[in-house]
Amino acid sequence: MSKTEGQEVVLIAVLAVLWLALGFGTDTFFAASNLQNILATVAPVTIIGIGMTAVIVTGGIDVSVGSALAVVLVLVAKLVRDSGLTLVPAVVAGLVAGGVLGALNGVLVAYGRVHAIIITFGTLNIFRFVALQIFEGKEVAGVPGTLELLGGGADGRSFGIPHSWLLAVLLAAGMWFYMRHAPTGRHLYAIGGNAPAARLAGIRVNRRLVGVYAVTGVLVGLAACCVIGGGGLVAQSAGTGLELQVIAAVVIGGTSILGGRGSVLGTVLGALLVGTVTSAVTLLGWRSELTALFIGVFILLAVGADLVRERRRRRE
Amino acid sequence: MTTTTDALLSLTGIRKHYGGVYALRGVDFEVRTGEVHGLVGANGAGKSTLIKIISGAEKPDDGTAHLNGTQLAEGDTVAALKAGIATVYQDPQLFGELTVAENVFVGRELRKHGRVDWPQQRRRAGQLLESLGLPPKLAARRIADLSVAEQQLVSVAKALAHEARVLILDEPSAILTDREIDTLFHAIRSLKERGVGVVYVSHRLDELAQITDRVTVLRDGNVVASHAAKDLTVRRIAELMVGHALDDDTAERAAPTGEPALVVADLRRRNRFTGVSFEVRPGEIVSLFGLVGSGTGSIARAVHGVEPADSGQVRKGQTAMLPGDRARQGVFATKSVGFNISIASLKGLWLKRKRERTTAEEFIRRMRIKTQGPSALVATLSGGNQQKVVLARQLVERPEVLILEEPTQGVDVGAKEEIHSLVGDIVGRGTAVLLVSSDLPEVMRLADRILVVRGGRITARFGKGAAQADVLAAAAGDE
Amino acid sequence: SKKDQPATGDQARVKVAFVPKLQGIPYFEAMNTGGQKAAKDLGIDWIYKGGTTADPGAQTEILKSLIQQKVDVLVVAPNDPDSVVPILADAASKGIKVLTSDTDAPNSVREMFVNQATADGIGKSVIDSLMTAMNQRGKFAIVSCGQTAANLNSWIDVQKRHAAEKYPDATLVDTVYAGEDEAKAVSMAKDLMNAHPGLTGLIGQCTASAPGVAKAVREAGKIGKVFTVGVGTPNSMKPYLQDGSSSAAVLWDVEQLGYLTAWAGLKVKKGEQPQATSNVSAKLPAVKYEDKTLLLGDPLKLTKDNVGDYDY
Amino acid sequence: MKRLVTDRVLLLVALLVVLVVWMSLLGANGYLVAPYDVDYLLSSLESVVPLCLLGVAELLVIVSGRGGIDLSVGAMVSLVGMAFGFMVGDWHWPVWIAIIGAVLAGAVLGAVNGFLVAWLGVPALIATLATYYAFSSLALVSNDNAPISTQPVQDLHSLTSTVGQVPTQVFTFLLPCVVLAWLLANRTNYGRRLYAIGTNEAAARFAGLPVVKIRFRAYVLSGALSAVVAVITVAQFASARPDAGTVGNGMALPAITIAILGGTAITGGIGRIGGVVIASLFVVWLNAGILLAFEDSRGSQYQLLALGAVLVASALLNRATLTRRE
Ligand SMILES: Nc1ncnc2c1ncn2[C@@H]1O[C@H](COP(=O)(O)OP(=O)(O)OP(=O)(O)O)[C@@H](O)[C@H]1O
Ligand SMILES: Nc1ncnc2c1ncn2[C@@H]1O[C@H](COP(=O)(O)OP(=O)(O)OP(=O)(O)O)[C@@H](O)[C@H]1O
Ligand SMILES: [Mg+2]
Ligand SMILES: [Mg+2]
Repeated sequence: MSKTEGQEVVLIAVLAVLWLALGFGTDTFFAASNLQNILATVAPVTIIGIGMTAVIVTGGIDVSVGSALAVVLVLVAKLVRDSGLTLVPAVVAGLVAGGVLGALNGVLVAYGRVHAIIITFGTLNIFRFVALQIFEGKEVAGVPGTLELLGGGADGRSFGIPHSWLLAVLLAAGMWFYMRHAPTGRHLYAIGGNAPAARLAGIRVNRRLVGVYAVTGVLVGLAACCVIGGGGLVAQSAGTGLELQVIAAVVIGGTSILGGRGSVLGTVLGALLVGTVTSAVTLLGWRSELTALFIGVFILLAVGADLVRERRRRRE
Repeated sequence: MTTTTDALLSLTGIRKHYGGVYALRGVDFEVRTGEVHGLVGANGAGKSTLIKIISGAEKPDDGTAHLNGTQLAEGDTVAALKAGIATVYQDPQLFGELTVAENVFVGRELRKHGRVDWPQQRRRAGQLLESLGLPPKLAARRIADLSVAEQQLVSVAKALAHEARVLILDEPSAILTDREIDTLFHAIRSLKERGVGVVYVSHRLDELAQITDRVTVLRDGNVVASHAAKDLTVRRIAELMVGHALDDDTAERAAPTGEPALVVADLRRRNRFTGVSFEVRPGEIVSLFGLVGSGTGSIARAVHGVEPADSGQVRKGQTAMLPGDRARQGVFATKSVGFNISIASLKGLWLKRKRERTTAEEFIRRMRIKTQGPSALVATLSGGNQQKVVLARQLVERPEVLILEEPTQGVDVGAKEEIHSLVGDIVGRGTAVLLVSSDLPEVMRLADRILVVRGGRITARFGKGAAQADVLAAAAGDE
Repeated sequence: SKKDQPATGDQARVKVAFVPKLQGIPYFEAMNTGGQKAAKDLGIDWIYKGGTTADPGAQTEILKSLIQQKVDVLVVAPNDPDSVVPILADAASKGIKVLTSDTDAPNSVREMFVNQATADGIGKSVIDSLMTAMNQRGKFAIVSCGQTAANLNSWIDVQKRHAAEKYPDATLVDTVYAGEDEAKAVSMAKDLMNAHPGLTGLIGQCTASAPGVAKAVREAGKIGKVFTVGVGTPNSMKPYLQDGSSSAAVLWDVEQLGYLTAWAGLKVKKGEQPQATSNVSAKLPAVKYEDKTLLLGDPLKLTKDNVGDYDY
Repeated sequence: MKRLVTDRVLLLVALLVVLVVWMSLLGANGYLVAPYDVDYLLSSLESVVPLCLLGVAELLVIVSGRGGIDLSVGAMVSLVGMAFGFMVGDWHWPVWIAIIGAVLAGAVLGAVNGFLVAWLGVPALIATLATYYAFSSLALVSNDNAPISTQPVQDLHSLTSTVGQVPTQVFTFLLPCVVLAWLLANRTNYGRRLYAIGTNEAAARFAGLPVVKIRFRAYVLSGALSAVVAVITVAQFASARPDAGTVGNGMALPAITIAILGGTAITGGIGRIGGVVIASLFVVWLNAGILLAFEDSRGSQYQLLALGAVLVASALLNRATLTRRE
């Protein structure tokens, strides 16, 4: 029930200003194809960010999502290309594979009671190894368009909006409702606030932890299906550095990295902001190397806004 | 041990050790229906450990626990809660970012259609707060914005929120003022009438006669006595706790002289305190006394400089402060006793390890700290001994001004005596002491002057020899 | 399992080790295939050992392990030409013959560079192919990969110069870097098309961005309006060449490059100097040698007609 | 025996001995493609130097508490490396002045992190994520994506020649830095205070410690150590590359891994320099051994598995021993 929904308002304002400026500053920002590209590009990060938000709210973190994504990508790509799996079984396979990896993280974090950053640093390496084993030394080329419905092409859109992003928003709404109104969803905040006290209060801490990491894994699986989308190429380096992008989106969205506070809606907006900035740099013809600089600046601005709000609360 | 028929909760032969430390050495303990059972003992006697075993937060090495004749699962807090055992731990187990209402119902939320029933929770929490003397509107506030005392009462409300058959209170009164304690006792009595068994842990021995039916005394992990409360005097209990007879004379000190070592002029902080002015001379103990939330703690912290003030002046000599919350603000738990004692008085570039060791040894001896030595980890010490370590840290430098916030909170009578006499020594050597305490007898005994704080203002000033009742009335306001 | 120890009678078998920029991309795997074929034909041992990331540090550690293994010939495709200079000098000082292949390290002690095609050849070929598709006019952009990749940057220089000289009606509007990441290349290519509505040409500078820009054109539904040419491997480009989202891919016969690399390794070990034109094998009848550089031949232009002839 | 599992440094030393003996035996009996001998181990020290120095940098900031971590070390290596490249390669400064300049530049970058984390109170993970993005971007922009490897930069390689079989930088950079860091952590009052603020910040504040300044300095030190690594990296590769510290997985993740493997508690206040040194030796020698175990490219893949497994296993082992002691 705590009122943390301040960041969303700030983000909406920032996005509105940015979009208006870009709309006036360029001829093409509001072209459907541009907005579609932004949404399709941010969808995987948003989808994973939904899970990451829950993980961070419990006081944890998952830096293995990039490697887990690589595992699911190569697995699903090979199944689709070599075993001719159709859409639904392929997606199910992706979700299950992602879920298994996530659950492994969850079990290690919950029952090992070691800080999540250590465990997931470990599994980051292990999952990458697993992915490389499945790649068998070759990238997966010529993946057919089985998952087109989730991809960035025309088949991947309804009413002009990419399915992958629609899916992300739907899932985010579901997760928001769960974390806001379901008792076990509230428990995630309690665990992030004070895990030993949560145990004493009778909250099934381990179950919840395994749950959030497993859900994050499932979402990684879904994101992988969106990345494969219309097919093409899955390279061995897939997913490298993804964890930082996801964490950046979550943090810009106002979730406290210390746990106990945060919201999924902020994450959706945070990812959108990152996507907008990335796209804007190209639209404006600026050097693409500067994108990272702007993302860094926005992270600081977002956290700065949060700090200022929190200070004001404290003073009241 | 024979289990009497009306025993609600009974423990037999409970043993527990932590490494080489034996916390409990075969304890038998029982609580009857509708009984308030006082559990007392010196620091480290094993009270909290016993309670954690009942609540399932710890697993015993040996022994069994029965509730109404059925054996309780070991080390399972969920099972204990389900069986009707509600526990208020020594440190409040709350969630700072959640509201009071959510904290009260956490883990056992009120539901409607599978969702949290927010209005119902808010209403019920409000009622519970009211029964403990807190304003119901607090239910919507975030825990982090509450004072420690308010938080303590919220923990009690949390324990009362569900139909409990056994209620365990581990030192609930340590940071409460008498007025709040009265409200708390009122709540306990009404539970008692409903047949709930209550375990009540306290170092304030004078409370025991008011509220308990029976008192069990623990010493070094053993039960040394268990009697009806009416058969025991405060003095007798104290003697049982420490194992020897007590003498209670207070040393008279010379009147303070000289220029003030601490001058506070018109100190103000929005919403906390305003117009605070006083001075403390070398060799003088001035006490700030007030009910919970009155602002005494905030004033002390602002004087020390660890919390901000909006305006006003503080002129002081070298100052040290004993913080009020030992676990959070006092000890460096994973570090050694020597580290803890020396950390505030490091000088120059290089660490002087030999000096650190000898200093630590000197204070361990002088303050009779029970520990294996300077290199023992502070976390392995009992609460009272940890408190002495933190106090020692403030004394290494021989500060001109010493601020003490709740110096004997959660400390047993023996250690309390020792700390009081230490404070006497310090003042005798010319240190100016500002004492913030909610323990009125302590204030009456130590202070040369008492400044009563109400609503963030100093509303009355008393000299030595004032009547306890007058001070209390001033703090509570005339009603 | 016990590793094969060189039997005493087998002393003569020459060990040639090749260190790619990174393992697991079809380009270098195809070189490995060619190298293995050559090893069989020439009676040498061929070792292929690469890191999991295209990182000069990881490459150095692998080179070190091969020096420790006392291979006879060390061939490297350096991630950073200058960074391998010291370790190659170290190898040479231990009596190991040193070559570069695919990417040169001109400042190093390498005795020979096996060049797939000159930067000039690749750069011009890419531009010429694109300009044919674009009818010699219009706006185009480059989606490159690593910002610091020396060979890609040298191709970009040639492309800029060549386009300016030979195609005055065409303008290069932007160069962006997508890393070795196909998805990012797709997204950036779409951004470029949005930013420049009149854009009619895209270059995918490496094997990750070549299929990437083609996919972007396909997904944007601009086949026939925006033309792409890239440096891509046959299998990854095949679907795009077939539906026209890619007009052509410029590459070279990578397997033959591997073959030639192994052959060159043996030559250097034997202390022989290749002739100005050598007959290496049936498929490589006339390999030119000049200025310590062995040249595979002209770039190979992959189109929908010949892409089926290659399998990597 | 009990100390072996509870004392991280002892455990690592034991593991290191087992590793070296086992690998040497494998090598001597022909199970490896090349002997795992002293020469090889000594030449591998080249990889220990940057890893260990950055591990120490991470230790300092992690120990400082409040979720301390520095994701930007790799980006600082890139950016300071470029600055160093300019000083030596373009502006022709004398090497010693340039080294001092580079370390100062690193300290300034570290101070940016320190300002954000210690003064403004931005959580370290976020602050350094932001500066990681910013610094790596600036490094690329600084010279138009191109490395600097003019003759003076190439000449720097002499800084990293060998003494006997040992890389010079072990003596000229690693040992002095590690000894200084050890003295700082264990023999100075600053070290004591650093551990104190990491253990319990509120208590430190009540004890009158200048918490902000102490934490700020930890980040400055991290920047300075990254600068030392930048200098070594430029010299070792005879080239200042704008992505030196961020290419592939970058240098930050391995450095954090080493710090944690060395027994640094992510919650702050606990960590030993010795642990980091041994952990970096262990990881580098393990990786070097794995490379010799495979003739083909699989070695690099198994390195990932080994690192991940060692990290998870050691964390769980630590946990298990702590639980038993409680
Ligand atoms: N987690 C622990 N690890 C090691 N020793 C412990 C631990 N918890 C308690 N002890 C030791 O067990 C003994 C009993 O401690 P306990 O907390 O039960 O005492 P207590 O009677 O509640 O004291 P206090 O009045 O100070 O709260 C003490 O000697 C204490 O140091
Ligand atoms: N107007 C207010 N707004 C918000 N919080 C308040 C306000 N007034 C008091 N508080 C809270 O109540 C507490 C007041 O405690 P203070 O130190 O002033 O008195 P105290 O009785 O000594 O309390 P403590 O037991 O914390 O020492 C503060 O911790 C603060 O969080
Ligand atoms: Mg206790
Ligand atoms: Mg108080």
